[in-house]
Amino acid sequence: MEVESNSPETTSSNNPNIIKVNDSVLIRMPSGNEKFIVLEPNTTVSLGKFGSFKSDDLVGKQYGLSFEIHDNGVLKQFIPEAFDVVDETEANNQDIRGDNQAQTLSHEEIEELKKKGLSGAVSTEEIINSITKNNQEFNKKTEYSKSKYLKRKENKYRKMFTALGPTVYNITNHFFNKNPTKTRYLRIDTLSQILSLSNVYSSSKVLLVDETQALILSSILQKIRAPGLVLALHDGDTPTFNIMDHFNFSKDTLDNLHSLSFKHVGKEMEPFIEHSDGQTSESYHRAAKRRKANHEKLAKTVGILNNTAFDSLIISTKYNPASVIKILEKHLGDSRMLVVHSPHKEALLEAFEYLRSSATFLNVNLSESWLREYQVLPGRTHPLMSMSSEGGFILTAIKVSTLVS
Amino acid sequence: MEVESNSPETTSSNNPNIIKVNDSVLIRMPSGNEKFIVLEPNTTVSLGKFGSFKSDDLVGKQYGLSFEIHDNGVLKQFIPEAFDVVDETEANNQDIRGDNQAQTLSHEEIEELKKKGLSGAVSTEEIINSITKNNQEFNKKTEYSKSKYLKRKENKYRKMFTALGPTVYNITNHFFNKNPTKTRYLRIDTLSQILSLSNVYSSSKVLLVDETQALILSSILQKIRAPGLVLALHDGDTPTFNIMDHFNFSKDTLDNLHSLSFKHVGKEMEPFIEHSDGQTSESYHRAAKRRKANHEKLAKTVGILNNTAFDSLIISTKYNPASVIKILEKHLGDSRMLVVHSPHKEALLEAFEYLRSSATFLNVNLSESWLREYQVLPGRTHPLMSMSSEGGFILTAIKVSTLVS
Amino acid sequence: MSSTVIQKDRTYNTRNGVYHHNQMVGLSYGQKMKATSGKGTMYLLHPTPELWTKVLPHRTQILYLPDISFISMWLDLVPGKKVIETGTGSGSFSHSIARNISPDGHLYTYEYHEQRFEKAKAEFEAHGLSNIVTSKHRDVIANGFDIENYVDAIFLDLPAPWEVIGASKKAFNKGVVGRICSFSPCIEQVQRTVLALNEHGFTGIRMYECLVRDFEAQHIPLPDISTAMDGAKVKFKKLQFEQKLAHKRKRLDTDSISTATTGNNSDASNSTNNGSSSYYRYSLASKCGQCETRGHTSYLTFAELVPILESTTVAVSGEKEEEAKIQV
Amino acid sequence: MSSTVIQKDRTYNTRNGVYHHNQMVGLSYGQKMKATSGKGTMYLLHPTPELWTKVLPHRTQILYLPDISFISMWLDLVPGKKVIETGTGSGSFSHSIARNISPDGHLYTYEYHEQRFEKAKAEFEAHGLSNIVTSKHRDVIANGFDIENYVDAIFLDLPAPWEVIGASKKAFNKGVVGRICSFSPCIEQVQRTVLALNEHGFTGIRMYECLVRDFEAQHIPLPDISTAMDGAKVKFKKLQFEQKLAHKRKRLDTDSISTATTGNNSDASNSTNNGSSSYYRYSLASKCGQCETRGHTSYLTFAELVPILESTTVAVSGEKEEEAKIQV
Repeated sequence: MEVESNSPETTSSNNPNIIKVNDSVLIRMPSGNEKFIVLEPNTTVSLGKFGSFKSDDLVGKQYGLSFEIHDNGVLKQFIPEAFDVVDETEANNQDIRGDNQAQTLSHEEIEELKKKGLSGAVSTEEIINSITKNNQEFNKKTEYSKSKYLKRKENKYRKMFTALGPTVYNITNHFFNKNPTKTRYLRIDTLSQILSLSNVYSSSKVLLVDETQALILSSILQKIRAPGLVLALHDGDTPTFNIMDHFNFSKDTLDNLHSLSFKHVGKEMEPFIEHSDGQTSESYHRAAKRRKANHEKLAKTVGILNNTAFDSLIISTKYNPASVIKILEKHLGDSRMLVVHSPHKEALLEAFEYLRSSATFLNVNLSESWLREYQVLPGRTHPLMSMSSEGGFILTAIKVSTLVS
Repeated sequence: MEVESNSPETTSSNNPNIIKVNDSVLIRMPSGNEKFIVLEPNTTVSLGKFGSFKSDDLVGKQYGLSFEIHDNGVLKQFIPEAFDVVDETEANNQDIRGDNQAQTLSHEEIEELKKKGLSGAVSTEEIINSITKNNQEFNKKTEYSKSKYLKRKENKYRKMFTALGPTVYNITNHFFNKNPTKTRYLRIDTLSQILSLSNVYSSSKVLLVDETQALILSSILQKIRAPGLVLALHDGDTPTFNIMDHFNFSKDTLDNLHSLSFKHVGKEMEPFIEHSDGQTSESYHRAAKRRKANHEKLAKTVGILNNTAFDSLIISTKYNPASVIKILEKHLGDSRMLVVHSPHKEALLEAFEYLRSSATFLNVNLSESWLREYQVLPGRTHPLMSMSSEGGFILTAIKVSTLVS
Repeated sequence: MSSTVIQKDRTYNTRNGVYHHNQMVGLSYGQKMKATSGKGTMYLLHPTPELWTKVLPHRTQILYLPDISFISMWLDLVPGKKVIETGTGSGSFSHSIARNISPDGHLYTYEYHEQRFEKAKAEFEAHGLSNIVTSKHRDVIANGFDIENYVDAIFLDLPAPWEVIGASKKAFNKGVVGRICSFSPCIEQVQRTVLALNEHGFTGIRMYECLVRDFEAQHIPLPDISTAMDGAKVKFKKLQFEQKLAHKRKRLDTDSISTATTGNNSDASNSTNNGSSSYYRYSLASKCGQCETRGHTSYLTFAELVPILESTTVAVSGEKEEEAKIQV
Repeated sequence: MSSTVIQKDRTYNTRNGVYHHNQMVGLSYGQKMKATSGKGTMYLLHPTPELWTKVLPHRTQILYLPDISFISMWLDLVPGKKVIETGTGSGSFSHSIARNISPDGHLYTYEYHEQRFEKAKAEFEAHGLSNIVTSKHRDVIANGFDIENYVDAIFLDLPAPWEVIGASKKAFNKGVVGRICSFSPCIEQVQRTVLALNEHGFTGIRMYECLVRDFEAQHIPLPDISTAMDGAKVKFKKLQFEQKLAHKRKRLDTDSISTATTGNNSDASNSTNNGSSSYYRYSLASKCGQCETRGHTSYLTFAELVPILESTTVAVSGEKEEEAKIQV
C-alpha cells in the first residue's frame, strides 16, 4: 500500500478538476446540444427549455458531473445512464407503423405540458407518462422498443445538464461537431496523433503554426511547464487564439506561450529608436515606454525563434505547407519531429514530395485516421449507423543533420 | 410447390457450373496461393508440393469443389472447414515463447517427411503428427491454440486444392491479391459498385474504355445477351484483353463484343480502295479479300460507335479521364449512366469539376469504397488484423438532354 | 427526386410548379421540363434499380448500393440464376436482383408481413417484373420455403436468420455450389447465424462489412507563406464557379499543386496589400462532401453449400464427418 | 531501425558495416555516421516513445500509435495525473504514458507474468523513468490493486478485463471523475466488460475503434486522350526522382491537374510517334503506400466513474438506484 488518503489537491482551489468562478464551462444538454458559458459570479445561467440555475451553485463542483434542475433552480446531482448511446437498431420493430400519426395528444397539449414542466408544476416523469399513455402504438412495441422510446422522450424533456471538463477531448469534439471549419475539421483521433507524433512533453520547446483558432496550441500548452515553451507564429498583426479561453489556463501556463507574426520572420530586428521630437508630456513618455516595452518583447520573441533549436515543429496552415516548412525547417533541432496537418490531402502532397527528396528529413509519412464508435448493448451490438467521414491528414518526418561523421 | 426436380442444365455440357475440357481453371492451394491452369485433355497437372493429377479427372466436376490428391494422383472430394479464416487472435497465448526454436525436428528431417508425403508413402496426418509431437511447446498450448496450430500445419502439408469457378468475384480477388497493377488496383467491392451504378443488364449497349486487361469488360460481357453489346475502345493497334480468357466465354457471348482503336474515333471512315497494280496471284487475292473484310469490320464497328446512343459509358483509363469523357459523352444516351474508375482520386478531380459545371450531367458523385472482413468464431470474433488499404475511386453522373420542353 | 406513374390528365405538383402528365408523354428520358405554372424545371429520368432505391416508399430499413452490389457479386447473380430472397421488405434489393438475373433467371421473394407483401407485389407488377419475380406471402421461419433442390443463391434479411438455415439447405439445387448471404445489423445475429451455418454443413463461411465515402472536389486557395512574411493580408475565400472559369482563362498558376514555390515571391511583394488576385494560388483538392457518412448498415455473412459427389469417400474433420457421409 | 545502449569498446554490427560505440560518443542526435568497415551509413536518433514502439522487443502483442494516442486523450493523460496500467506487456504504452504525465504524475504498471515484469522494469530503469513509473509484479485478477482512492485513470489490457472492474473502482480517487479504458481484440470481451462496467456503476460507456492508413505521393502520367487518337504510342512510366527534378526545371505542365485540357492537342499532334516527353502530362497524385494495412488492433471500451456528492439525493433509473444511494 503506497497511498491511502485522498490526494490533497482535490480540495485545492488550483485543482483543474474543480469548477471555479469565471471558468468557461462547456454545458451538454439532454438534446446532445452543447454550449460554453462563462461562470460569472452571482448570475443566473439559462439553458432555455432545460431550465436555469444560479452560477454560484456550480462553483466548487467537480467537472464532469451531471445535474438535474429542480424547482426554483435547485441543482441536484443526476447519475446518467450507463450507456450514452441511443439504440439505433430497427431490426425488431417489425409491426410498428413507420408514420408519426399515432400520437393522440395535440401539438398544443404537448407544448402546454412542456411549459408546466419548466415552471416545475409537473415533473419530467409525469410529462413522459402523459405522452406515452396517449401514444396508441406504444403498447404494440416490444419491451425493448418501449425502453428506447422512453429514453428518447426523457432526453427531450428532462431538465438536466452535464458540466463537461475543459479537456482537449471535450473541446475538440465540441467544435468538430458544431463548427468544424473553425478547427479545420480536426477530429479528436487526428489531434491525439499529432500530440503523440510531435513528442511534446513538459519541457519541450515547440514551434507552432496553428490556424485552428489555437486548438492545437491549447492542447500542447496544457502539457508544457517552464523552461518548456511554445512559440506560435501567425499571419497579420494579431493571432486568433479564441479557443484557448475555454481551457481556463492559469497565468503560469500562459507565461509559457509566445507569439510572433510572420512579418517578423526572417528579418533583421531593427534597434529601437525613439524620436521624441521634443515632446515631453507625461502621456508621451508613457506611450514611448510602452513602445519600448513592445519592441523589447518583440526582440525577445524574435530571439527565441532565432536562438532555439526547437524540439517540435507543428504546422496546420491555410498557406502552402511546403512553403512554410522551407522557411521554418532550420529552426527545428536535429532528430526532432516535424508534424503537419491539413484537412485536404492534396494540400500535403507537394510537402510530402519535398520532404522525401530532402536530405535533412527521414521517415516521411502521410496518413489519415479513421474512427468509429459502437453501440454495445446486450443482443444489439453494432457500429453506430453514422460516423465522421474525414478527420484530417497528418504528414510527419524526422529532421536529421547534414553533418556526416 | 412450383419446382421439384433438378433443373435440366445441371448435366448439360453448356452448364457454366461444370468444368469442361480446355477451360481455364483457377486453382487455390492450401497455402492460399492460386494459379490458373488450362485444362488440356489427357495431361498431368502439377501443383508442386501439393501433388499432381490427371486433367481429365477434373472435367465434368462442379466448379467450387475441393479435392484431395491421393496415391497415384487419384482425386477424392474434400469438404473444407466451415471457417475459411485462420484465427489471428494472440490474446490467449500468454505463456508461449514467441520464438520458433521449439521444434526439435531438423529442417532436413521435415523435408524428408514432405518428400514421403508427396510419394504417398506417408499420409498428411502422419506428417502433422510427427511435427507436432516433436514441438516442445505444443503441450503448453491451450486446447484452442492446439487446434489452431494443427490447422496451420494441415494447411501447409495437405495435398488438396479447390477448383474455383470463373466468377467475377474469384478472378477480381485473384488479381487484386496477386498482381493489382494489372487490374488497376480494382477491388471486388469497387467493381461490384461499377456494375450496379452503370445499370448494365442483358440487353444493354455499353461503351467501354477498360485498361484493367478486360476485367471490367469481362464482368459486363458476362451479363450481355444479343441484341445487347459491348464496344470497347483501346489505344494502339490491338487491345489488351488478357483476363477475358479466364472466363471461358462461349462464342455466342464473344460475338457481343466489338473493339475499336481510339485512332479511328472522331474520324471520317475512308472508303475501301484496293489498288491491285495488276497483281493477280491467288495469294494476292486472298490478302485483298482479307483487307476488304477487315475494312468492312472496322466500318461496321465505327458505325456502331457513331449510330448508337449507348446505355452506359464506363471508363477506367490511364489517360486523363476528363479528356476521355469530353470525347465520348456525345455517344451516351440521355438519362443514361457515366461511370469512371481510377486508382488515384486526384486523377478524377478535374473530371469531377468538369461534370459538375456541365449542363448535360446530373447527380455527379465521387466515392471510395471500404471493405473489411471479420473472423467470426465463438468467443473470438473480430475484424481481420489486416485489410486492403485502397480499392479504387468511382466517379458517376447521369447524362441528360440539353433540350428543354 | 421522386417517382411517379404517368396517368391521363394528372398533374405532378411541387413547391416550384405544376407539371401536367399529358405533357410528359412523348418526351425523351433525360429531358428537362418546364412547369406549366411556377418557375420550376425538372428532369424526367429513366428508372433504374439505383434511382428506385432513392425514391421507394420505405416500409422497412432498406439495403443500399454498397451492400446490394457486394452481395450480388458474391452470390454471382448473373443471367439465368434462380434466387430466393426473404424478407422482401421494401423491395429495394429485389429490383436489383431482377435486373442482374434477367432475362432467364428467376427471383422468389418471401414476405411474412401481409401489407408489405401486397405493396411489393403491386410494385413488381407496375415495373413489369412479373415474369422475373414471384412474390410470396409466407412465414418461412414457421413453414420453410415451398421450393426444393432448385435455387443457386439465397439472400436472408431477417431478425432471426439462424432459424431458416435448415430450410435454405433444402431449397438449394444439389448439383451446384449453393451460395447464401445473411444481412444482419447486429453482431449477435451474426454469431448465431454462423453457428447455424456450421451445424448445417455450410462451408467457406466469411463475414464482411462494406461502406462508401463520398467526396467533393474544389479549388482551394494555397498561397505561399511569403505573402504573409511580406505583410500582405490574404483572404482565404474559395473560388466560385464563375471565378474559376475566369481564373482558367487567365491561365495563371491555375489548379497547380506546384512544386515550384520558391522564386515566385515577386508577384506578392510587388503587389499592394489589397487582396488582389495575384496573392492567390489555387489548388484542386478534395474533401468529404458531408461531415457525417453512413457508419454501418449491416454485417454480411456468406457461406457455400458444396454438393457431395456420389463416388467419393469424404475426408472431413470432427463434427462434420457424419453430415458429409450422407449422400444426396 | 534498432535500439542500442552505448557501452565502452562495444561495436554495433550490421550487414552493411561495423560501427564503434566509442565513436558515437560526442556525436549529436540526428547525425549521420559512417561505418568503420563496410559501406554503410546510419543515423543516430534521439529515442521517443514512438520510435521505441518500433524497436522494442515484442514480448506480447503491443499497442500502436493510433490506439495509444486516442486512449491517452480520452483518459486525459496530462502532467500530474496518477495512472494504473495492467498488464505492462512489452511496455509500449507505458513509455508514452510516462511522457504525457511527466513531470509530476505517476504510473503504476502491473504485470502478472514474472519474466515480462522483470524485463519491463529493467527497461524503465535504463530509460530513466523510475521516478515516474512504478512497476509491479502482481496478479490483479486474484489480488486486486494495492492502491485505493488515488488514481485518475486506469488502462486495462487483459484477456478477462471484466474480472478487475470491481478492483478498478476501488483504486479511483473518489474526488474526481475516474476514467477507465479497456483494450480488447475480440467483441465478446467487450460485451462482457461492458456488462461488468454497468453492474459496478460506471457511466458514459462508449466503445471505439481507431485505425490509420498511410499514403504515398507520386507523379503519375496523365496524358490527354488526343495522343491516342493521333495514333501516338504513350509509355505510362512513372517519373523517377531525377526526372522529376528535370521536369520541374523545364517548367512544363508539371504537377498540374490542369483543367485546361482542350486546346493543347497541338503538342501531341506535332510530335512524332517516338514517346517524346511532350506526350506526358504529369499529375501529383496519392496512393496507399501498401496494398495491405492494419485492419484491426482492438476495440477500445471507455467509461467514467462519477463521484457521488454527499448532499445530493440522486435520481437514477432501475438497476443503478441502489448503487447510487451509497454515499462515499
